[in-house]
Amino acid sequence: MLLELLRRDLRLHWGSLVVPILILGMGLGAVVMADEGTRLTGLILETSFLIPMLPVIIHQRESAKGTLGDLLVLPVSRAAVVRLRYAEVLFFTGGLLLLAHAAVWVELSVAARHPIPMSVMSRDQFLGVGVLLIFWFAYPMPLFLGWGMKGLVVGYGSLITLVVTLAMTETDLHRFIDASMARPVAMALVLAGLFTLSYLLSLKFFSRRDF
Amino acid sequence: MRPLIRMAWATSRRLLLLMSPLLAFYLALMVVHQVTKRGTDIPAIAFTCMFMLIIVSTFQGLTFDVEGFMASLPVTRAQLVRTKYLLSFLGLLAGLALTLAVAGLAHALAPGRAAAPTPEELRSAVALALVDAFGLFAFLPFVHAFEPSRGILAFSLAAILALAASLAGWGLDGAADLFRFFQRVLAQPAPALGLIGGLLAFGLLSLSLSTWAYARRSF
Amino acid sequence: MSSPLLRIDGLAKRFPEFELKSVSFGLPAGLLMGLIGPNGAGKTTLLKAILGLVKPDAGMITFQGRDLAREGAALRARIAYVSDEPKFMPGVRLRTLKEVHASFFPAWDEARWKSLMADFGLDPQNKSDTLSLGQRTRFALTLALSRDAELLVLDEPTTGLDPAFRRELLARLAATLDDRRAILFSTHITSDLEVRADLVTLLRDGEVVFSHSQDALRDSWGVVKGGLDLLETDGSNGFQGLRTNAHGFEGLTDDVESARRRYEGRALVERASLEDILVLLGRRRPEGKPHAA
Amino acid sequence: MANLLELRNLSKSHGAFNLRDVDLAVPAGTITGLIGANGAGKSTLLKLVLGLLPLDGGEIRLFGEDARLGGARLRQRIGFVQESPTLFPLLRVDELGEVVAPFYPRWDRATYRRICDAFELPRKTAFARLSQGSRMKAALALALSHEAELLLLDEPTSGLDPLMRRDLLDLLLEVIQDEGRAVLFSTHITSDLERVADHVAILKAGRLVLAGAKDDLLESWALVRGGEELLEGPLKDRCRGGERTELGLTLLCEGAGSLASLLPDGALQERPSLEDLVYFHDRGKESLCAR
Repeated sequence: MLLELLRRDLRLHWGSLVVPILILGMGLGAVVMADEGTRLTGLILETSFLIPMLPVIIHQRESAKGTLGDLLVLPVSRAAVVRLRYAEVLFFTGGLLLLAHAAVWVELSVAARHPIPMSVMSRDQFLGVGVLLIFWFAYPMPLFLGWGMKGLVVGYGSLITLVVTLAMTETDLHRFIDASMARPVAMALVLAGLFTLSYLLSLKFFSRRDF
Repeated sequence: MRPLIRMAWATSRRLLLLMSPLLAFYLALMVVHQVTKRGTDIPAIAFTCMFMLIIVSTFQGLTFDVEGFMASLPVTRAQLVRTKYLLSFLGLLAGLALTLAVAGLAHALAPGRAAAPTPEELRSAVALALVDAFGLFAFLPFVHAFEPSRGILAFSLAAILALAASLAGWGLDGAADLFRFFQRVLAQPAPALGLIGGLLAFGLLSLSLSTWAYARRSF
Repeated sequence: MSSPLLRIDGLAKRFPEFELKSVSFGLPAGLLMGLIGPNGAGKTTLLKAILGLVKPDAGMITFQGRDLAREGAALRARIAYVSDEPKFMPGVRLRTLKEVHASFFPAWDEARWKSLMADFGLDPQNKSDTLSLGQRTRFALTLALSRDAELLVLDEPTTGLDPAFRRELLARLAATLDDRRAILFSTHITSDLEVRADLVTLLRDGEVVFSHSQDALRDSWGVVKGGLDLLETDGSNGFQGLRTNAHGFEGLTDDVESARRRYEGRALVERASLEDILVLLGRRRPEGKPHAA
Repeated sequence: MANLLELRNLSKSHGAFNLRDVDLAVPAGTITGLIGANGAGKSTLLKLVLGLLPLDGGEIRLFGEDARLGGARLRQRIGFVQESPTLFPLLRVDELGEVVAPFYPRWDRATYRRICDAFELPRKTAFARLSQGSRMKAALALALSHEAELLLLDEPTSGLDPLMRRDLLDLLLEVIQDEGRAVLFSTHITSDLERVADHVAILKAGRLVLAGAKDDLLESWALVRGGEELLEGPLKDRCRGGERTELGLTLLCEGAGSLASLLPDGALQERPSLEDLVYFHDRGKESLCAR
């Protein structure tokens, strides 16, 4: 069932994925302008913000165009739709991180006029992507699936106020980040746990909603 | 035209509200970027933030197909196109102002860490705005000739082709160098005026092209 | 008569704007039931509850004896639904929309779909956003009729369709009925139902006013038309609904025989059409006084 | 009585929907009904008058002026409702009035509020959350609140229940009490037209097949029911369409007044309803009437 739903999304929504990828392209241009050292990090930063939002964009487009009813009238359960969104975020993030890597590698090779060894993502960057995935997808998604656009605005809105307050008060996160980086396995488990919790909440909220 | 501006504001007010979390996030990120980095160059995110503002001000028609209703109002097609150009231009100016304000804010918040905006930095911000203007004037005719979603597809194809062409070393190589080229030109007053004049001419050409195409559109 | 194919017991749902209060009726296999009622009476909510789009506060819906709340996904493989405003993803070809839809239904009948598309004058290559309301409804019907669904739930399918096509559609729908299938058909154009509906359910203000066979309706409901003076002398308590204008009054009664005897020679008493019943019953249950527009 | 709208051999090809030299006049103080099959070109015709579609051929005279020249200014005197209106989904019903008001010099806020209340519209609800019927009512309220002289309504009664339809039709009758105004509306519900329309125009595949005062039209056509013998007699060349069912033949014939003499015995003649006229005209013409 998941496969048919995934194929349905790709066939109906490939058009709406072009705009975010266009913005990613623009971001890519911006990162290329940044100086040498921060290229890969900059790109991961950019990718990890935009890509987890793709399932949100698809779901939002489905409800904005009023076709969510068509999806829910098919012989699929509400749980199947939630599974689809969570599977999509992993599919998109994994897929596009690889794409981002390839893009940077091509850019560097073209700039250096000779092929250079591919720089593989370090463990910290992997966990960084995991944290961003949790904050930028797993946290707002249950609110979005449960309350639609209002939930989305609350979800991302609260996230942004958190970031701005952290920046304003110049709280030093490095101590916390270094501590968690020291125990990567525990960190990965915590992230996986949060991701699953988010899935269960989405299931509960989405199942009782009226369309 | 005034009723059209009021209508645009009344309808996009709620859309701006919906987009505001995303914009606020990018602004916050710019501040963080400014405060934590010693670097002097304008953070790359500003580029995206300006682009986002332009999308909001022009794309009212994309999310909800209101173009048919707008065309049925007692206004000419030319007025509708002029309003969109004005809104996009305002979006551009707002983006530029926001970028400079954030640079100033970062400096005010942490004077030790973020330097005050130097003239060189101001010139980069203006250069960035001009790159946006160039992209905007190239983009708007597409959105007027075709209906919005198809227009974006056409533009993204054209943009990717242009980027590929420039990457392959024909003339300018890449948007990045367009930015550096504008930065260099803005350094001296005479070429700067020439550049701005050229861009204005390109804008007028884009406006008349859009008006011509929009008059032929069926709703 | 075996247990009905679709049974609704005490269905209740409260919304801020209006409420569906304990709706119950049954739809046996082999029959077409018309669902009528004023705007905002809850027809769409009721149909959406059958499809699991709306979660009822109370009550139970069973299809072929199985509880829809628990086995909704499996049962939806055998229920086809056309909404009152069929919407499709814009900029997509009809052929692609069909393929995406058909992949969820093993019993999909491709030949039947092609012939329906031809009969309904639709070109699979067309893009979805070039369709008018009438054409979108027709396309939604081709999807619903091309898999062997045992229950058709149609929410105002004839709104955007022209009279000729409506006649053909109803004839085609009636032809699909057999001892395993039934059709639930909500509409505002009551003339469509007069010819084809076996059963009629009237929903008003979230409650079922009646759910009878069309013949039973024909024998009991009537309209009394007379001068305003008659209204003064006889009063209007005998009427279920009343509408007055400059020339006189139209009173609705659910006991046409006694009305004929009572107004013999003083007023015109006729059979009530479904439209008369709807218009004269008015929108909300009158608190005591019949609702006079 | 001046014509508020005149179409002179209008033609347009717009994808699947096209119109071929349509002539139509809408006199002031009247209601004209436009009926026809899906895709017959009804919406295309209304959109052409409004300037939403560029014209291929022919001429449109609005209030005596050429529509192509004064388009925007003339639209101030027109009220238009689309088939399924989208307007601004995020705006509330009362906000819609505020946003549209500056475009129309004769906009009247009290009228807008009165019509919204008469239609029982929740003023604080966003347009997107209204049902299809209520969305149509909101669009109608907008079109009726700036004293438009010409109302162009594309299937305004679709999605409305019989009670609300009758209220709307009464409202349209009220509009044309003022001699200077007129209504042109397309619909699929012919019983509505029989109730209010003075003139009727029937479109089929882009051509204006029948047009004229409704009562004259219904009087001049006749439905003749009988057996196969109907086709042998002189009736054949007066027939414009018909249908063969298991019950026998039904033919739509012109010149109802002088038909009685041509009827074979046992045949029945009756006055057609509008729906019959639309349904039978040109139906099975080749096989039955063999003109």
